[in-house]
Amino acid sequence: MLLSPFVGLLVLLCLKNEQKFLIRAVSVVASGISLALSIFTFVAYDKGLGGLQFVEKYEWVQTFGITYFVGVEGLNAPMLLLTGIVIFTGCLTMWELEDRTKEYFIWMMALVTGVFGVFMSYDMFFFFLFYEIAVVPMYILILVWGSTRKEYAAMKLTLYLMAGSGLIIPGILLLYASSGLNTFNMLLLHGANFSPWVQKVAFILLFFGFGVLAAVWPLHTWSPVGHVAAPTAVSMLHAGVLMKLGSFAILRVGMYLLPEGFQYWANLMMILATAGIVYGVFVGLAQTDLKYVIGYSSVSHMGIVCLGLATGTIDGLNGAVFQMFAHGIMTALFFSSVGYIYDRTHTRDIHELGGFSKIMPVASAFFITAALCGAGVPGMASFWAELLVFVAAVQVFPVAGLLAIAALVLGALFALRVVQSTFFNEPNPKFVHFEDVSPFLGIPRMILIGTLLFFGFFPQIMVSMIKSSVVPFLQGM
Amino acid sequence: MVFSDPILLGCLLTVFLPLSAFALIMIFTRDNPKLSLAISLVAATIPLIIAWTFFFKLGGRAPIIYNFDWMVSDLVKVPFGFLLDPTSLVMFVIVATISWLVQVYSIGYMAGDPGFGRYYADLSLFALAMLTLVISSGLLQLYIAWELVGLASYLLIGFWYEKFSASEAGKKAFVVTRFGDIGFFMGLVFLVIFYGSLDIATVNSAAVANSMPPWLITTSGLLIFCGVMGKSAQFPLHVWLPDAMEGPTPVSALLHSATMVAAGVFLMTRIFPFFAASATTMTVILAISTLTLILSSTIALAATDIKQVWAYSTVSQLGFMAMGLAAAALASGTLFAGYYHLTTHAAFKALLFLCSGVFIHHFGTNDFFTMATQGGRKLVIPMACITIAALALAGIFPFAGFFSKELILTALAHLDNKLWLVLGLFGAFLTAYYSFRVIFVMLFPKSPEAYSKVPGHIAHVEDEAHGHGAHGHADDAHGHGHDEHHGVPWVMIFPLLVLASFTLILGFCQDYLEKLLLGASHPHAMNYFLLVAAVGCALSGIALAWLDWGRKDAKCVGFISRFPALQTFFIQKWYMDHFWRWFLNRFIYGIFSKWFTYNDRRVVDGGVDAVAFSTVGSGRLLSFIQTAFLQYNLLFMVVVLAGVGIYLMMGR
Amino acid sequence: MNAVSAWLTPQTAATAAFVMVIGLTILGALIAVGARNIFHNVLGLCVSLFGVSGIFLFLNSPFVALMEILIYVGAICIAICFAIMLSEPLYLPPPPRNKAKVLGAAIGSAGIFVFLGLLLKKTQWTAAPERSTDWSVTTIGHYLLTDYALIFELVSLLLLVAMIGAIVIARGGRGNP
Amino acid sequence: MLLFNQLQTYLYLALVLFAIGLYGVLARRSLIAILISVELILNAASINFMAFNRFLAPHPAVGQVITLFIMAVAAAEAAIALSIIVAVYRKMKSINVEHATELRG
Amino acid sequence: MDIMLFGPELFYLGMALVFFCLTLRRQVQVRLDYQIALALSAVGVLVTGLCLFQQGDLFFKAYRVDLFSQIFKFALALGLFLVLTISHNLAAIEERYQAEFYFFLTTTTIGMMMLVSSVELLTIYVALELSSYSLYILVPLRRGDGIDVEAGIKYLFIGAVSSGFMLFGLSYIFGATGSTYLVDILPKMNQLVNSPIGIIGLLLALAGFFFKLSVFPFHFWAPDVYQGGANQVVTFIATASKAAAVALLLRLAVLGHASGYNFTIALVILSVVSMTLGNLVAIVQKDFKRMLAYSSIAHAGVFLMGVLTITEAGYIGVIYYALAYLVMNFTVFMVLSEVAADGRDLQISELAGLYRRSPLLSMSLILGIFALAGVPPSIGFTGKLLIFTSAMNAGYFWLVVIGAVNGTICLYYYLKVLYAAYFIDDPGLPVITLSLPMRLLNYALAAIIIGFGFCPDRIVELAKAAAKAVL
Repeated sequence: MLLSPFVGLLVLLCLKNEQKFLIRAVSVVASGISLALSIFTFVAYDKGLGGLQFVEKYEWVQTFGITYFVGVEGLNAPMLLLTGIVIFTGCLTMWELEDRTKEYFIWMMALVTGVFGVFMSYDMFFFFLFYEIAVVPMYILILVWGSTRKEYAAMKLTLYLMAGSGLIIPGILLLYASSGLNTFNMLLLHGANFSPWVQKVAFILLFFGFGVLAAVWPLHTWSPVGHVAAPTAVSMLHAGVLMKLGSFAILRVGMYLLPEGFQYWANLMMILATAGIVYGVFVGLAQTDLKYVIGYSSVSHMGIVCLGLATGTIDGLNGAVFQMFAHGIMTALFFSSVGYIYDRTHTRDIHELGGFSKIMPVASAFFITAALCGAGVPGMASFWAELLVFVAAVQVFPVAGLLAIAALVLGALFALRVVQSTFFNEPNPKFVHFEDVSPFLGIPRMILIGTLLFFGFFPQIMVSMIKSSVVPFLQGM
Repeated sequence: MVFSDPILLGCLLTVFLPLSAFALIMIFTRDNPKLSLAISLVAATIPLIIAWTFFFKLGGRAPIIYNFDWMVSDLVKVPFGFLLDPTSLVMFVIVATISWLVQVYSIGYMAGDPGFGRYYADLSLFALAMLTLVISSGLLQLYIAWELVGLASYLLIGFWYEKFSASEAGKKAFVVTRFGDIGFFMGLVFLVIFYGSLDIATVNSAAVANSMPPWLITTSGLLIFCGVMGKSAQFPLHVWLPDAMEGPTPVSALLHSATMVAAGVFLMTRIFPFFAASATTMTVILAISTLTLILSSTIALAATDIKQVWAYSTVSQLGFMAMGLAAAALASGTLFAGYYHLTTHAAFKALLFLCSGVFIHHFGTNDFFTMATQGGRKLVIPMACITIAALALAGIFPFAGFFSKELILTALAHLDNKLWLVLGLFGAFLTAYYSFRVIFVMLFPKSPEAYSKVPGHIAHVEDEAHGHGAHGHADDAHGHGHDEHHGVPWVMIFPLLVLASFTLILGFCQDYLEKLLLGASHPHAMNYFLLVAAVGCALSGIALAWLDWGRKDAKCVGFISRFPALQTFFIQKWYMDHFWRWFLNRFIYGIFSKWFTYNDRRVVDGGVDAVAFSTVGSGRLLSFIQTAFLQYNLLFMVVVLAGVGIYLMMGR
Repeated sequence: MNAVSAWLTPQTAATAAFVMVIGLTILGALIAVGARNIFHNVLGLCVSLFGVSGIFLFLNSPFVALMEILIYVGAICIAICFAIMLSEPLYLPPPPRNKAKVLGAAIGSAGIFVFLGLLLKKTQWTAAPERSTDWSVTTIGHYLLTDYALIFELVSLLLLVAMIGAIVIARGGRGNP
Repeated sequence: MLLFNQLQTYLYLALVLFAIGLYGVLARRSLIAILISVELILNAASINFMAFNRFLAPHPAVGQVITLFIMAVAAAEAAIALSIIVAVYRKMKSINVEHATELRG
Repeated sequence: MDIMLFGPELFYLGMALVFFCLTLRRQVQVRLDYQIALALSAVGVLVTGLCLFQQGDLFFKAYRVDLFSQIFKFALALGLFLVLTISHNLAAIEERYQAEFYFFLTTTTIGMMMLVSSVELLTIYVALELSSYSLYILVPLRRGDGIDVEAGIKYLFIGAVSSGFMLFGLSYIFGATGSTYLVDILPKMNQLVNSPIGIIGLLLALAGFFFKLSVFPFHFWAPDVYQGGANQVVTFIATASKAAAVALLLRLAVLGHASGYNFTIALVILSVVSMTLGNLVAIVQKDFKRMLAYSSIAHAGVFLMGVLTITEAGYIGVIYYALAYLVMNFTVFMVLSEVAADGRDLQISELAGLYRRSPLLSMSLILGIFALAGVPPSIGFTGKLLIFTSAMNAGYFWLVVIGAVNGTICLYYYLKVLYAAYFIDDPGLPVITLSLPMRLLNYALAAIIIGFGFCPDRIVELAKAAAKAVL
C-alpha cells in the first residue's frame, strides 16, 4: 500500500510535462490502487484475531535500533481507509488542473506516501520520517497551486507544523534514550519503564508537537489560514487526513508509550479539547469565508477527537478514532464542494454567494450533506463518533462533556448559517450561468457521501474494527 | 429469517421503503415529477397498509420487541429494533395515515412546482424518520429518528429556499429544536452512564428508580423534557413553530401540527413511567405547558394569518396535552388523556391545515380576512370541513375534541391545586374564541373596509402583492387558480373528507382506544360540574367571537383591542422572538463570537505571528554583530573567548 | 668591591641581562603596535624579535635564536618593508585614533590576558619524569629528518604555495589596472 | 629561584607578548601593522614552546623543532598576507582596514 | 612503507605537480586545464576509494591511516571532484590564473588529507595552515572590484588570529603533556582532570578548527568569504573544508573526554549559540551565498552537538552528517553556480522561475534545501536525527530541544529559497540548458540524497567502524 503512491510518484517523474492526461491517469490509478488495497486490508483484517496483521519488518539501522516495521491493526485500518478514499477522490477532484500538473501530482503522491507511512509505522523513526514527508510537500502545494494569501499561509503552516516537529524530535528521542533499549520499535518501547519525569515531559512534548497538526486549541491558527490558501484537493487531504495524523500520533505514540504521562496530562487535554470545541464554533460563527468556516469547524471537530482521546475509555477512544475517520471524509467533502464552487466563481464570501441550490443543485447538495454531517445529524458517520465521545466525556469529565454537547447547538447554527446564505435565498445574478457538477466530477463527491452514509447506517463495521484494537490498547495502558 | 416473520418484515419495510424512496428520488428521479410521485406514494401506501394491519392484528396483544445490534461499543450499546405495543401502534397508524393523506393532498397542492421531486423525497425522508421514531425500541434510536425528523422538517420548511424568510425559518426551526435536543441528548447520556440502558421497556420499568438516585432521575427527566420542549414547541422554545408555517401548507399539516410536533408528547407517553417517577419533573412540565397554553392562545387571538392562528393553536393544544400527561402523572393517573388528545388533535388539526391549504392555494393569500372578503365560503366542502374541525378544536360535543379535552380537564381537576384547572378552562375559552374568530370571519364576511382596523391585517391591494410574494411558487405554477376558478382538485378534497370523518368518529372510539392502550377501560365518573364548565367556556368563547366578528354589525376589532397594551403584547408574540433574537445577536454573535474571533486573530494568531516576527527581528538585530569592520568582528570574537574562558576559570 | 662582586654574581648579571632582554622584547612589541609610523612599527618588531631571540638564548637554544634573527629580521621584516613601499604612501598624515576602538582592543586583549593569566596561575606544571639533556643541533637535525620529516615536507610545500600565491596575487593587479 | 630560571616568567612574558599582539590586531588600522601584530602573537607562542621545551619536555629538541617550523609558517603567512595586502592596495587604493567595508550583514 | 597507505596523498601531490607545470606555460588553454583537472580528480576519487580500507602508521607514527581518515579523504577527494565538475565555466577567475586555481585547490586538498590523517599536533597545525593558505589565496583570485580581496583579507586575518590562539593552545598542551603525539597526550590528559590547563589548551587548540568550521565566535569570516569568493572556491570551502574540520574536531575532542563536564559545557555553549545565531541571521539575508554561510554556521552548531557527546553514537552521527553535508551543500552550490553561470553573486530573488528555467536544477535545489533543512527522506534528516539521538542519549535534553527548535527556524529561510525558485517567475529569464554530464550529476546527487537518506544502514555501519578507530 505504501508502495503504490510511491511507484506512482516514480512513474510520474518519468512522464513529460505535456502528457497531462497520462499524468492524471497515472495518479488516479495509483491512488485507486491504494484505495483498493486499503479497502482490502480493512475487509481482510481479522477482527476476531486482533493485534497486528499484514506485518512487514526489516532491520534498517541496527546500530540505532531502527527497524522498518509496518502493520495494520484496528486503530489504523480506518485511517488507511480514510486516506485511500480521500486521496482517490482528491486525485479525481483535481482532474481539471492544468497548471504544472506533473509537479502537482508528484507532490501529492509524496504526501500520501508519507501519510500511509505514518499510519502504518510501528517504529518511531519511520513514524517521524513519514510524518515529515507528509507535512513538508504541503508548502509547495499551497505555494504554487494555492490562493488567497498563499505565501503567508504556506509559510505559516509549514513553520507551525515544523515547530511541532521541533517538539516531537526531543520527545521521541527522549523516549528512545531513556528506555535504554536502543530501539525505536514502539512495541518494544511499550514495555520500557519510563520514569515519571520522562513520562510527563515526553508526553507533553509529543502532545503539543503532534497537537499542532491536530489543531489542538490554541495551536490551531494555522489551520484555517492554511485551508483557505490550499488548493481543493490539498485542503481535502490536509483537513481530511493530515490533521488526523496529529491526533493519531498522540494516540499511537503519546498515549500508547506513556500511559502515566497521559494520566497526568489528561485534564489539560480535556480542557484544551473543550476549549477547541467551543471556541471553534464561536469563531466559525463570525466567519464569512466558506473555507474559514470549514477551517474552524475542523478545529471544533478535532477538539472532539481530542476530548475522546482524553477520556481514555474504550468508548472515548472508539469515538475518537471513528470521529477522525468521519471528520476526514466529511471535511474532504466540504472542501471538494467548496473547491468546485470557488473554481467557478472565484469567491468564497458567503454574502456574495447565494442561491446555489438553484444554480448547481448537485454541488450544493454535496455541501449541505457535509454541513449536516458537521452538525452531527444522525445517519451520518460522525453522529456515532460524537455520541461515543460525548458519552465517554460526560462519564469522565462531566462539565467538559456537557459543555461540548452544548456546543452542538451552535454547531448546527454554524452549519446552517452558511448553508442558508450560500445555497439558499435568491441566486446572485453574476453566477447564474455556471454549470452544475458534471457526473464525472461528481463521482468523487458521491464516493465521499456514500462513505459517510454507509458508516452512518452501519457503524458497527467501523466500531468493531476500532474496538478490536482499543481494548488491548487500553489494557496495555 | 426476515421473510419468515411477517411482523418483522413489516417493520423493516416500513422503515426501508421510505428510505429507498428518498434515496431513489434524490439520486435519480428528482427531475421527473411523475416518477418521483409514484415512488413516494408506493413507499407511503405500503406502510399505511402495514400500520392498519398491525393495528388490528396486534392491537390487544403483548408488546412485540425486536432488537438487533446496531453499534456496540463499550458502555454505549445501541440496538436497532422495533417495539410494537399499543402506544406505538396508535401513533404508527396516525403517522402512516396522515402522512399518506398529505402525500395525496400534495399531488394537487404542489402540482407544477419545480421542486416537486425534491418535495416528495423530503416527505419520504420524513416518513422514514417519523415511522422509525414511532416504532423504535430504544431511546437512542428514537433520538436518531427524532433528529432526522428535525432534518426533514428543516428541509421542508425551507423548501422554497429562494425566499429568505423560508430559509431563515428552516434554520430557526432546526436550531431551536436542536437546542432542546441537546438537552434530550444529555439526558440520554446520563441514562446511559448511570443506568446503562436506553431500552424503552427497561427504562419504563421500576429498575430505574432502584439504580438511579432521585435527583438524577429528575435531572435526566428534565433534560429529556428539553427535547420535548423543542420538538413540541413548548415555552420558551415554541418560537420556531409559527415561523415554520413558511413551508408548504401540507407540510404544516403533516409535520407541524399532526405528527412531528406531537412527537414530543409521544415521547412523554412513551416513557411515561420514567417521567412519572419524579414529581418535580412533572410539576415543572405542568407549569411550562400551562404557560405555553395561555401564551399561545393569547397570541392566536391577535393573529391575522390563518396558518399562524392554527400554528399557535397547535402550540397551545400541545401544551394542553402535556398538561394532561403531567397532571395525570401527578395525580397517579394514566397517560390516556394526553394521548387521546394527541390522537384527536392530529385528526382535526391536520384537517384545519389542509382546509386552510385549500383556501391559500385558491386565493393566494394567508390572510383570512382577505380570503373572507374574496368569497372564501363559496368553497363549500372545505368550509364545512374547517367548521367541523374548529368545532372539534373548541371542544364542542360530539366532535372528537370534546371528549379528549374533557379527559384532560378531568385530570387537571384531580390535582390539589385548582389553579391549573382554572387556567385550563381559560385556555379552552380562548381556544374557542380564536378558532371561531376565523370561522365567523370566513362565514360572514364583511366589506374589506370593515377589517381595515384589524391590527396586522394588511389592506387588500398590498395584500395581493404580499400573497404573491409569499407563495409565488405555488401560484405561478398554477396559472392563477383563483382567476379561473376551476374548482378544487379531488386529490385535495378527498383527504379533507377522510379527516373530517375521523374527527367525527374518533370521539366515540374513546373506550376502544383506552382499552387498547391501557388494557382495560375505566368507567369514567362523569364530573358534571366540569362538563358544564368546559362546554360553557367553549360556548362563551364562541359567543364572544360571534359578538366580535360574526354578527352583522360586529365591530370587527376583537375584545382584546380594549386593552391596547395587551393587544400589542400579543401581536408582538409576547416579545419572545425579540428575546431570542436579542439573545442571539447580543450574546452569541455580539459577545462570544465577536470576542472569540478577536481573540483568535489578535491574541492566539497574533501571538504566533509575533513570535515569528520577533524571530525575524532578532535575526535582523543579530546581523549587526556581523559588521563590515574586521576588527570589531575580531574584538567580538576575542571578548567572547575571554568571557567563556574566564567563566570556565571561575567555575573551576 | 666585595659587596659589588657579591652583588655582581653571574646570576645577577644574567638576571640583569634577562630583564633587559624582556624589556627589549616588550618595548619593541609596544613600539610595534603603538607607534603611528609604520616604519617605526617594523623597527619595533625587529627590536622585539631581537629580544625574543635573546630569550631563546636564555632557553638554551642558540640555534633557534639565530634562526629567529635570520628568518624574522632578515626575511619577514624586509618583506614587510617592501610591502609598505609597494602600498601606502608614507607622507599621508595618519588618521586620528578611534578612542572606542582602542578601548575595545584594550579590553579584549586584557580579557584574554586575565583569562590566560588565571590559567597560568592555577596550573601546576610537572616536568617529564625522564628528561633528555641532548641540546645539540645534530639532534634537531635528526628530528627534522625522522620524527618531523613529514612536517618538513609539508612546510616546504607550504612555502611553495605561499610563493606561488604571493606571485599570483601580487602580480594580479598590474596587468589589470 | 632566579627569574630566568622560572617557567612562569617565560609564560607570563609570552602572555604579555600575546596580549600586546592581540591589542595590535584589534586596534591598528593599517593592514601591515595588523600583520606585524600577528607576528608578535606567533612569537609569543614560540616562546611558550621554547619555555616548555626548556623546563618540562622530555626531549629538548622537540620544542626547538616546533619553533623552527613556526617560523617557517610565519614566513609563509607573511608572504601571503603581504601579497594580499598589496592586492588590496591595488584594488582599493588603501590599506586601511576600515575602508574594507563592502561586505556586511 | 606501503605505497597504498600514502596513495591518495601521493596522487594529489603528483596532481599538484602537474598543475605547477601547467602554471608555467605561456599560452592559456582553459579547456585543456579543465579536462586534465577533471580527469585527474576523477582518478583521485578512484585512488582514494581503493585505499579506503588501508590501515597503518606512517612517518614515525605521526600519520595514521585508518578507516576514519580514509573515509574523510574519500570525502575530500569527492569534494574536489565535485567542485571541479562545476568549474567548467570559471567565469569568476581570470583565464590566465585558472591553472593556478586548480593548483591551489589541489594543494588545499592535500593539506586537508594530511590533516585528517595526522595524529601529531604540529603536523596537524602545519597541515591546517597548508590547507588554509591555499584557500586564502584562492579567495582573492576572483575577478572583481574589491570585495574579493576584502574577503580574502578578512579570511586571512581571522584565520591568522585563530591559528594564533590554536598555536597558543597547542603550546599549553605540549607543556602540560610534554608530547605532541595524540597517543601520548591522551593518557596524560586523563591525569589532568583536576587542572584547567588541559581543557583550556584543548579548547584553544580547537579554535583553529572552530574557525574552519565557522563555529561561533570564529564565524565572522564565513559570510564575507562566501559572498566575496568565487562560487567554486566557496563551494569547496563549504563542503570539503568543513568535512576536514569536522574530522579533526572528532579526533581532538576525544582528548577532552576525561575533563568531562567543563569541556562539554563550553562546547554546548558554542553549539547553541552557533545554531541560533546562524539561523536567526540567515533569515534576513538576501544574498544566496551569504545565507548559506549563515546556514553553515548553524550547521557547525549541529556538528558540535554530535562531537561534544564524545560517544560512539555521536561520532557515527557526525561522520554520517559530515558526508551528508558535503553532498547536500554541494548540491545547493551546484545549482547556485549553474544559475549564476557568469560567476556573479546570486541574490535569492534571482532564483526566480527556476522551476521553469530548469526543472532539473529546481528539483536538485529542493532536495538540497530540504536535506539542509533536515526534511526527510534525505541524508540531512537522517544525519541530523542521528546526531540528536546521540545527544539525547548522552543526556543533553535541552540541547536537543534547542536544536529541534532551530530546525524550525532554519526552515524559514530555506523555504524562502524554494519560494523564490518555485513561486516567483520572471518571464524574461532564459531557460538554462544543462550538459549531459551535468544532468547525470544532478540525478546522481538526487539519488544519493534520497537513497542514503532512506537506507542509511551501510553508511552508518561504515561510520561506526570509523568512529571505533578514533575513540
